[in-house]
This record gives sequence, C-alpha cells and structure tokens, in this order.
Amino acid sequence: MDGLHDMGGKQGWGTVAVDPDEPVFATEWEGRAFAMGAMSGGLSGTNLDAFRHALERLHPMEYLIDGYYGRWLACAELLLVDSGIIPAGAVEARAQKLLGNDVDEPTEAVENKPQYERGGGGSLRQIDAAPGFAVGDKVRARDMHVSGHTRMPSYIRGRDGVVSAIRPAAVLPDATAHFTGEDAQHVYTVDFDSTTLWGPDAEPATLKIDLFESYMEAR
Amino acid sequence: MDGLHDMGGKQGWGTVAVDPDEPVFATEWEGRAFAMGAMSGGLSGTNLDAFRHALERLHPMEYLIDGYYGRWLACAELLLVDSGIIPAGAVEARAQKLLGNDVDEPTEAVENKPQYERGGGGSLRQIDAAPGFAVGDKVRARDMHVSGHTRMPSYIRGRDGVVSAIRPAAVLPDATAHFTGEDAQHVYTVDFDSTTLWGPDAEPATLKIDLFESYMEAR
Amino acid sequence: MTANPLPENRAPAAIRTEALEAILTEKGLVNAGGIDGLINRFVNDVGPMNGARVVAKAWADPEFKERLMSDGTAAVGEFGFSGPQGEHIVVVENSDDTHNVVVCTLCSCYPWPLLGLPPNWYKDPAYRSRVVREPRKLLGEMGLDVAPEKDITVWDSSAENRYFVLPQRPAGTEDLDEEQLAALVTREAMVGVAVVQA
Amino acid sequence: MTANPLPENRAPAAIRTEALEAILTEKGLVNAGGIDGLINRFVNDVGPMNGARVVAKAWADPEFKERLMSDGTAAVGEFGFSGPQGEHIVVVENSDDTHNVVVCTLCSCYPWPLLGLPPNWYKDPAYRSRVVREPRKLLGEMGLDVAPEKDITVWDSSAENRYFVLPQRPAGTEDLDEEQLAALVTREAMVGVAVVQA
Repeated sequence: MDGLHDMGGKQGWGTVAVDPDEPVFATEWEGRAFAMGAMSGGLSGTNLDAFRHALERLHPMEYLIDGYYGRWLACAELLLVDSGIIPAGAVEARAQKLLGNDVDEPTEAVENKPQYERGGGGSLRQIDAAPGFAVGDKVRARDMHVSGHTRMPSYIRGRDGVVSAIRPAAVLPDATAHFTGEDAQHVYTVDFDSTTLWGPDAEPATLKIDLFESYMEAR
Repeated sequence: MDGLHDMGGKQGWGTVAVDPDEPVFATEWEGRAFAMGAMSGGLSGTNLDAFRHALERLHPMEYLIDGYYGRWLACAELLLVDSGIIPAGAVEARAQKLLGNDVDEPTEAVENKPQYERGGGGSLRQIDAAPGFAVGDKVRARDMHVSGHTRMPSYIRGRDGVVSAIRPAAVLPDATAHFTGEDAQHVYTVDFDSTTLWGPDAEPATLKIDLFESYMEAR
Repeated sequence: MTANPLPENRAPAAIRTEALEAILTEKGLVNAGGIDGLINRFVNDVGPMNGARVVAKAWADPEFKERLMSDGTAAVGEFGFSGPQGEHIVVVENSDDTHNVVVCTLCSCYPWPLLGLPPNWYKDPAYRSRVVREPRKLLGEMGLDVAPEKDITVWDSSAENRYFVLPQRPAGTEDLDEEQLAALVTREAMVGVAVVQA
Repeated sequence: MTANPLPENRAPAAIRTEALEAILTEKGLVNAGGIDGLINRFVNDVGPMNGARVVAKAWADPEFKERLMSDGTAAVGEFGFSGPQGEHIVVVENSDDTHNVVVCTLCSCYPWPLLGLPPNWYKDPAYRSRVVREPRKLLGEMGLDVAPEKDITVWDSSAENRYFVLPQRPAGTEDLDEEQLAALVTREAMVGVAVVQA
C-alpha cells in the first residue's frame, strides 16, 4: 500500500544524528513493548508479514508519535485484537485504570485467529520452477497498485533495472500477510541507477533492491 | 518536493466524517493562528507560494500534530524567522514564559526579507507567448523530480492525459516560492482516466488537474 | 524515540499562538483589533451562505446561469464576492450524467469568497488522499451514494483556479424563491460531497 | 483538529505497555520472566560485538573470508550466530572502488543475529528516506565523507536477505589479533555509515 511507511526517496524528514553510545532501549517500556511485539505474532496466530503489514496499517500519527517501539506496541495490540485475543479498547481502558481513572473495561473478545497453512518455518522455500530471470537481464519493476501489503516500494515502480543476483526463493509477503497462501517465488537483487529513479541531476549511486519475481517484467 | 503534503492517492489515512455544524474555528487560538498566518506573508515580505512551501517544509509530525491551524501557526513562525522578523526559538521561549517557566528569550533577529520583484498583484498574468498546447492534445505529465516547491503532485508524474481547458496564465509557484522570478506560464486543465493513474482495477473516474505548461510534454 | 523532532515539553498550540501574538504586538506588527477583524470576517461575513446565493440565483435566473458558467469570476463578482482564493472561479455543473467533486490534494485550496474557510473534512488527509483514488467509495462513506449510472469527475485544485460545484436543483422546489432556495444549499453540496435536498 | 485520530487524553506509551502486559499476564499468555529474558538477550547477548567478531576473523583469516563471502549464513553460523532476521546473510565488501551502505526503506529490517536491534538512526525516517536518494550527502552529514572516486552502492533490504557490510581493514593494524581488531569495529561501520579507524 502507498502508506507513510514507504519512505524511500521521500523528502522533508530532516537530518539524522548518530549516537554511538545509545542504549538498546531508551526506557523500560520500550524493552517490554519490543518483547510483546516479538511475541504477538505467535500469540495472535499470525506471522512476520502480518506484523509488518500491521505497521503499515497504523494511522501515520500513531506510526510516528511514540517512535519505533511505540509502533511495536500498537502493532502487538492490533494483531491481538484482530485475532480476538483481547477486545478492542482493552489496552487503553486498562491504562486509564492504571492512571486512576474510573473506566469500564470491555468484555472478552471471541478468539478469531486466521486459518492458514505454512509450508515450513521462516520465509525461505525450495521451489521447483526455474527462475524466470537470469543475472544480467534487463527488467522493469511493474507498475503495481497494491492496496494491501507488498514489499515493492513505490520509488522503483515502473523503473528499469538489471538483475545482479538470484537469491533464495521465499514466500510472497503480499500473500502471507493476508493469510491467502504462500505463493513462494524466486527473489532477485535488481540494480537501479540513481538517475533512473531520481532524474538526470541525481547523485550518482547504484541502488540494489530485492524483488519477488511477480514484481518484475522483462524489458 | 516529495513530502507528506502530497497526499493524492496515498493510503492509510482512515475515514472522514462530515459535521455540517462545525464552527469555523474550534477554539480561540485557531482563529488567531489563522489571522497571523494570513498576515505572515506580508509581514515577512514573502508570498502565497512561499507560505504553501513553508507548509511543505514542516516536519511531518509538526504538520499533523495540531491540525490545520497548527500548521498555519508553524508556517507563520517559519516565514517570520526566515525573514529575520523574529529570532528562532522566540515563540517557544515566550510560550514557556507564559506557562510560568523561567527561560531566556533569544536576542533580536536581523531583518532579512527576500529581495524580488513582482509583475503585479495576485498570481494571474497576461503573457504574450501563444499556448503550447490546445484543447484535445494528448500530453504527459513530465517525470519531474523537484526538491523545492512545485504544484505537480506525484500521483500524475509520468502519466498520460488530455488537455480539456486552457486557463488564465499565472506565475509559476516553483519560481515564486523561492523568489527566483515569476516565470509566468499558460495553465491547462488536463484530464486523466483513473485507470491510467491507479491501474486497471481502479474505480472508474475522471481526474481533472491544473498543470503549468512546463510540467507537460507532448505525447 | 525516532521521528518526532518536537521538543518533549513543547507548549500547547494555544500558548504558542498567544506567544506569537504578544511578540508581534510588541513590535507593532499586529494588533488585537486587526486580528479580531479578520476572524470576524471569516466567522460572520464570508461563508457558504455566499455560495448558496449564487446557486439559488443560477437555478432561478437562466441568464445569470449562462454568465456564471461562461465566466464564474465575473458572475460571482455581481454579488461582490471576490478577493483572496477567488482570482479565477470556475463553476462546474452537476447533471444526470456527471457528478463533480473538488479537492486540493497538495494543501487545502478552496474558493474562500464563496464558501469561507474550508471545513475539517476538506482538510483531512483521508479526504485529500482518497477522493482522487476511490471517489465513489469515499463519497459513500461520507453519506452520498452517487448513482451507478453517473460518471464521477474529480477536480484537483493544483493551480489558482478555484472550482465551485453547481448542484442539481431538487424536484419539488418550483415554487420557492431565491432566498428559500438558498436556504437548501449546503457547503457540502457546493464542493460535491452531498446533493441538495428539498 | 484534522489528521490526529488518537484520543486526546490517551495514556502514555509506558502506561499502555504496562496495561498490555497486565492483560496478557492475566490470560496466562506472557509472564514477566519471559519478557525479561527476551529483553536481556537483546541488551546483553546479541549486538554489534557479534558482527565485530565476524569482521575481525574475515580480516585475519583469508579462508574464513572466502567462506563468508560465498555463503554468509553458513560462515556466521560457525560462530553460532543465527535466528530471526538472519535467515539469509549476504556480506558485501567495501573496497577502494565501492562503498556499501544498507537500509530498509519499508520498515527497519536488520541482521539481528550479527548486530542486535537497530539503532535509532537506522529507524529514523530521515535515514530511510534519504539514503536511497542522496547517500553521499546524507553520509557526509552523518560524519562519513566518502572519497569522491568511490562509487556508492545502497542495499535496500526489501525481502528476507540481510545485508552486512565488511568494512575495509584500516592501515596500521597488522600486529593486532582478532580480539583487538574486533574492538575497533563499530556497528556503524557494519551498516556502512562509518569506516573502521585504527
């Protein structure tokens, strides 16, 4: 989906500073939010791609306001609510109670985990089909308009590149995030020249990005 | 610039509700922020296009956090600081003082208004050059990568349309926002079919958008 | 925390507004009366009632409608409606074939002299992002089911032309005068997210 | 107010975290020990010191380096480095001709088994947006001036391959052993936003 998360090449985000001594977690809650985020896929019966899509489904304000682990916390809640492990509104209600406010907590949810099969652990798969592209092939990133989850960023959409490596085949996140199957595919590293992406005045650079076979078409 | 403000076709912003009875300003401060925003162009010696570009220059969090009039307030401050009418940090320092906190206010700024000429009031201009395009012409929105202000939204970039009207010529915001001249041009309404923009599965619709001549190329 | 560059204890917008006004007042650059006057103008003098009068006259007076459609700026000028965000008014007419709806995807451009300042929904990112991509679905969510046989045209106000929707006159209003007609016309109908009902 | 859908008096993230943990604990789905264990693992056991050992060995042992470049996953597995976000490790080597830098523009994918959790700058929208468009300028702002004669290659981690930069070994380190070499190698150098200095 064309969401805020799709940040490659966007402008207006300012500068970034490196603090070589920053702690892994700046606060106690960040660590606990991380841990519950990491556990939320298993608890909700979903998967890594659904978690990434949950990040994309957050309203941009929610995405930004409490930083990276704020997103993890919000995604854990979203997946647990989707799967009926906790009721919608339960976290905020409990938080208000912890703050000493007198609020009603929502009644129990009805468990509703997604039903789907996995062809193995992790994301990599062995597939029988021969790769459709070879190293050196000229390709175009397809002009796709996916409203759900996809790992094709918008900044290469419709742009021409060259295959530079064939990587292990893997499940297609566009499918697994929505529990519609695995659709395992070959994955390629494709090289794009910066001027192809950002115009003739672009800083010279090579951009290498991994694309699933169905994201690509021959040129 | 490819900023958050360029919202056409983006996803993840949720739904919108109409309140037919909403007040013009929800709070006292919104009205006063509006008024000072409206005056800030004159006070800073800038212009409407510079104000719109100031909106784009706000960090996305600043753009969102206090809503529309929060943006106007932030833009008024940005233009007034840019032009040396008030020092950077003066607004927050004074606000902290108003909250009863003991802070130092920054010293005076040095006035630094942009120096540029305008060819008249408002944005419309008479120009001698004949229009380069006629109603019915097939055109493409150029694949432009503008880091400053532009009124070409990204969702039509590189897409094909048809000229449906010639509008009054006007100053080019890409120039006036940066005080580099007026570069007045013909302006056209160009029609795009929704499937050209969003793919074959798009909801049927016609999108009409106004483009400056330099944003367009013949097909 | 990443991404939030705002100071953690930043003063609320209300206080920062007060601070800016105080600083500019001390410099003699603004005064409370000027600010109050501008607020008063947009709260009381300019608003959808202007546009509603234009619509009612266009329904009641075919010659005015002709002038309105051929030169919107001049025709609304007959009412004295002009000024910022009204340099070039273009009126687009709804019909049995076509429903028009207006947006500004890049900011929130809007025909101030006819409609006043834009309402929250017009400025909402959800409206700005979705109406150019899924207008029928969005309008449905906003309470307007556009008839399936009607085409939808979306106008993105990307330059200084300001688009104004002339809604269809509802049936059963044959006996109403202009003032009565104007009372039926809503802001939402003049942007194209609603229709006028008798 | 437009655009902000969060309740105005929403509890702070720290309290919402506490609330979620309490609810899941009551349901028997998590316990404090499990959460503490996961935190402890990423605070103390997994981090850039892992990657630094890999780099040092690659510098000191040409045969290991060959294995590392041809099958990164297997080679780092010799150290026992594996697990989530390490399914397929690809090592890319900096040289006098090419400087490599890694990003994940869509989220913040990162080789956890080698580097631990990503630092703030890696997750910052400014890094994610700019390093694919103006890498040389951004790296300069971050303190790394890439020599003008070097090409820059940016790796966007858009699938499950995790890229790891093998930095250039600095001059004057001929007499150091692996442990001493590892102590020079920073997280930043293994992502490509810094170089290793002796």
